[in-house]
Amino acid sequence: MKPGEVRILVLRSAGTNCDAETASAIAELGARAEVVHVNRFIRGRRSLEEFHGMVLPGGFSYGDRIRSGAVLAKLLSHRLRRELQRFVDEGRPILGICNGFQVLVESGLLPFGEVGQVKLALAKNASARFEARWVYLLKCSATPFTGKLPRVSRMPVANAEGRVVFPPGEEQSLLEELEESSQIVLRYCTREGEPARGDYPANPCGSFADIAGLASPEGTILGMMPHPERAFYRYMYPDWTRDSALGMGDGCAIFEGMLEHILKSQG
Amino acid sequence: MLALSLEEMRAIQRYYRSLNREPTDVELETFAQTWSEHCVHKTFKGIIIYDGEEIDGLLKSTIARVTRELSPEWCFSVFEDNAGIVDFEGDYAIAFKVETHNHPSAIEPFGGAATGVGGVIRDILGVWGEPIANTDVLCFGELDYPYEKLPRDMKHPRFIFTYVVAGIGSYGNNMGIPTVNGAIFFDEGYVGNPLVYCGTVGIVKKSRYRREAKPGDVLLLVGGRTGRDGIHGVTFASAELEEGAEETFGTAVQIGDPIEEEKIKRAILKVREAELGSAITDLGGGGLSSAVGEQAHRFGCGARVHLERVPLKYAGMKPWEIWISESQERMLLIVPPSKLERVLEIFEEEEVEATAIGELIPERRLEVYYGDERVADLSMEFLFHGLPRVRRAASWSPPELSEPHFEAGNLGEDLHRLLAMPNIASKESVIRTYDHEVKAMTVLKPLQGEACDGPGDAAVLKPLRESWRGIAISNGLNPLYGKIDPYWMAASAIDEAVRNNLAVGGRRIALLDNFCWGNPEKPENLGGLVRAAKACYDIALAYETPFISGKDSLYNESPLGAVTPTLLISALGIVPDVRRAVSMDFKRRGSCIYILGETRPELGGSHYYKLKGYLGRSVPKVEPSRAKRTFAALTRAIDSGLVLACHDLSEGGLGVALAEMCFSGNVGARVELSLVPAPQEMRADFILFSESNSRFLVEVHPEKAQEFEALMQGTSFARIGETLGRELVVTHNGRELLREHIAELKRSWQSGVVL
Amino acid sequence: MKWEVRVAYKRGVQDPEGETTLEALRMLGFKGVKRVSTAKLFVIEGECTREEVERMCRRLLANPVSQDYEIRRLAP
Amino acid sequence: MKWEVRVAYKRGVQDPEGETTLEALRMLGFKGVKRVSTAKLFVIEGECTREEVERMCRRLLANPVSQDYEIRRLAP
Ligand SMILES: Nc1ncnc2c1ncn2[C@@H]1O[C@H](COP(=O)(O)OP(=O)(O)O)[C@@H](O)[C@H]1O
Ligand SMILES: [Mg+2]
Repeated sequence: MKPGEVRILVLRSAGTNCDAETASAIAELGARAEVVHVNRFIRGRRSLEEFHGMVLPGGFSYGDRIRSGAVLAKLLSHRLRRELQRFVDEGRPILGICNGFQVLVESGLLPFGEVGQVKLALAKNASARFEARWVYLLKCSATPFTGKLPRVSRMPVANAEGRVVFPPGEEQSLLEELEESSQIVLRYCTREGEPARGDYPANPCGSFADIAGLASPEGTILGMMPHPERAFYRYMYPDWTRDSALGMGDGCAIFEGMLEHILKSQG
Repeated sequence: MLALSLEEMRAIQRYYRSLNREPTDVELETFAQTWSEHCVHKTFKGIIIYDGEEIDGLLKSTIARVTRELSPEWCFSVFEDNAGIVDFEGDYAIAFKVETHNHPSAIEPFGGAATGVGGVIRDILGVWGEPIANTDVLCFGELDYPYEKLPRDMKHPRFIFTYVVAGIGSYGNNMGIPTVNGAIFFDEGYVGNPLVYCGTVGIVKKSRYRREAKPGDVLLLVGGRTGRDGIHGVTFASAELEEGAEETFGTAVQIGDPIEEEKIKRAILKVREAELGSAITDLGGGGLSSAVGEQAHRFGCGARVHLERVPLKYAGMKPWEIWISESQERMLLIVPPSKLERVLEIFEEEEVEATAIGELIPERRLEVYYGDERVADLSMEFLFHGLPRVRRAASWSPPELSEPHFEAGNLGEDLHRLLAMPNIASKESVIRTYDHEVKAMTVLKPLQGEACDGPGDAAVLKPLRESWRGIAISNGLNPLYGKIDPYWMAASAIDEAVRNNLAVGGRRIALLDNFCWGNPEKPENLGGLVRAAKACYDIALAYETPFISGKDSLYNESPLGAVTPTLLISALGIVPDVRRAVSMDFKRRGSCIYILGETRPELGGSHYYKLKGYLGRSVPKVEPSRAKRTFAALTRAIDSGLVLACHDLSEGGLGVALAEMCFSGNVGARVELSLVPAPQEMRADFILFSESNSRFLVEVHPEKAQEFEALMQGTSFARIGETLGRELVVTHNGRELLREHIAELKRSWQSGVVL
Repeated sequence: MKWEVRVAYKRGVQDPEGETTLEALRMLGFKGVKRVSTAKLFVIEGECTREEVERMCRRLLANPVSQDYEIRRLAP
Repeated sequence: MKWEVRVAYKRGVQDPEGETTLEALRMLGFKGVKRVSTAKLFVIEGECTREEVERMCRRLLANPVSQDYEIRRLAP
């Protein structure tokens, strides 16, 4: 298979708003990205079968009303359950960015890849605010998405509900379980790569255990609060004027990893 | 309830006498809307007698005249559409519009600000533009204003500030449009009259820009449903506590639904790409009544509308209510009948309601039906040309002011206190609640520097994937100078907007003006307005920066009096290659620091005087010929890659600008004040804090110093110091006046405004 | 003392969250639902009189122009 | 029928909005306030039984990990 034959779905709904730049990041890498409204699938006009991978981009699906990502997630798990479970079970990669991460959590796809089984929450940021800022990320395990990502990378977050919450009372056991299966992929850290330890604003959302990104046990589903498509080129960085190297940014690696994984698994 | 003057009433009376019938309620409301200050800018288009001089149309003879006289070939559409449009690259053009939403924001700050953003975004959609960035400039009373002094039912500046910011963030963030530039200004004059300026920039494809409707074309109302929103909102504010009035009055306040507008945007862009529409406009003030009338007028025809077809939020609305409702998130598309079906499909796909409510007709009449009943039948001619022109007197005399006398104090302490003054202090706590990089186009962000927290002069966007060409967006606002002389306030605002733009590498600058003033029927208010407009003409013409759009909001009065007269100038420049854009943070140690421009003892209205409790009278002036030489030289230096950092000098002057460059770059500096070019002998503290216009600080690599100086020949400039260490040190004739650690300066600056 | 303050948009003022919730419930198959509206609750504990809670509402928690508020005492 | 659903963060899950409101109230001079917590209310009207409302909560209105819900009948 050639890179140009890889077809990635960028799924949108009312209120999705990072679809264009996300699709464009994928297209820059030579794959085919198509932005399709979820209604097309619900009405049976299109099928998830057509795609090798899926990205749930950022935005405010359905206005983030009730809870961020909740409405789209429930719609997916109610109306597209089988199709979606098959997509997952066949190991086709799914990347959820920001609102997409929220959708993955609210649909049960994260952390265990089971549609309908909600095991986590992304709650209001500890600051009670929308937080638009660049963060440092520590890579804690390698998944298909993060193979090429440096140990410490930079990307921006922009969300109001990005605080990862574990079930009260079960925090430690679940954390151990996820760590053991290498599902904790990205953690907020300092510039030097030290864990943020909950400190604001290094951990801008107040996420439990500094979690910024989580994967399914197989590593084929990744949800992350930071926006790789906004760190795709160096000129997108807030301080690029301080050095002259203008090339690819850290976010590029996430999409590259996803495409390479597809190419490899499709033979 | 109808805001018509006696003379206007008489003109209407004559019209109906000639028809030999009584007006209907729908017709009267149509006049009230179409002839309102908001819709026709009576003051700006009327006749003004200013100190014996007769001004026949202030807009035409000042602001629009700049553009007419310059007539740049790169202006695609000016003063005609809902937004000004200038060429960008190839088929692409950029649209820019700034509006105010002051009164609604004073009453319901969250909803008022949110719908302000929503409204100006629709102005861009209304020129077939794709919105790509927002700006917001906000003016509030001081946050520590005593509660006891507030009139009953007036909201505290802190309440308004908090919820206005939330409203702006909410609308922009939800729609996925980055808020990239803005300003916040605090002054007592805004306690009763907060100002909320919302701006949107969009991309237009010239080949897809359609304005060619003709009789037979269908009027398609798209978007949210129509309710009583915004109907006679003014009456409502005083009736809030009436029992059982909720259905009627609760509706004057609007919250806005950005998701609905996002869907409308998608559908409209699809219609644009498929070239299915023949015209488009937004529904703003006056609702359907102004939108339908203005479109028919524009295409030299008439219109027939069936109000019973308009989808309503609830039953029981009267025809005139439907006709003038200002419900948000609605647009009017005009579509040839042959394309209607495909357009309807597109809207259905995006889950947006779209309803054909009438059509354009060849007769120049406005016919409105409700079922079988004809509820209005008006001659377009009279509706658009029957309005008697207003004639107003204006006068202005300089306020009695004097220059203060005081001794300089501890300049280090003064610098710290200046940095913490709310108008100068960091606005980071606000900026971080706005998504400023969604769309991944924001190349120079509002916060810059080593720790990404320095105050940028202008935002730079890279709107096209396939091109390095960019745009720079900046603003200028100097209400304090207006208390001395509105002429120099306007001149300074233009200078500030322009120099902010140039500082990052912008050029070929287009301007927008937004006036917020008190009642223009008071001659002294109008006199100030005339002076400001005259400065707009003089300075913009000299700078060769045409106005492409603007707006005025008059009658900003509250129980505490008139608003501080305020002119916002917004600037849109071109950056030929965004990789050459310049940020304001010092980049390295051992660089040369240059000051460009002349420093004069003009501290009237400065923040240094304000800090000391004075206003003064020596307001900063603008010398266009001198300034233009500086501007041109700076642009050459940026293009030659000689400029490591550049920052404009504004509130707090040299001292504040230096401190900001230092702590943003995490590099100290040492500067000698006697080297600063000044036409006359000045006190050290005045050199340090004067707010003279047209000045910049520039960082240059020592190896490039000679080349830089060669480029600057013929301008006023000087090398005043170098970057080093972690302290800011200022000397005067060798004597040390100030030595402050940059981290502490930053702390003061970051303490001033907390959301 | 413990007070409960309930803040909701006045009738006639848009409640987009209520509308979306209604739509979402119907999409999930709850066809019987006819109307959804939303409100916010604040539970306030401390030494404060009803008058003070009133003032909190007017100064911060609600905007009397667009929102109604209701104060209820939960515990002495 | 008319139901009221109250959704709040579980005990042990931080309620940032409550905390910010507390701070803001104290800044405004209400020194007596000791604690503020927040919740969201949905008022649901239509043909639906308590079981259905329960299902709405589990399916959509509340996140089982971070939030609790309470259902109250307002009108028959
Ligand atoms: N004070 C002003 N200065 C400059 N341009 C103005 C001013 N008032 C109106 N205009 C221009 O006239 C055109 C029509 O304005 P207006 O009717 O206010 O537009 P809108 O429908 O968006 O409110 C626009 O291009 C606007 O920029
Ligand atoms: Mg308009």
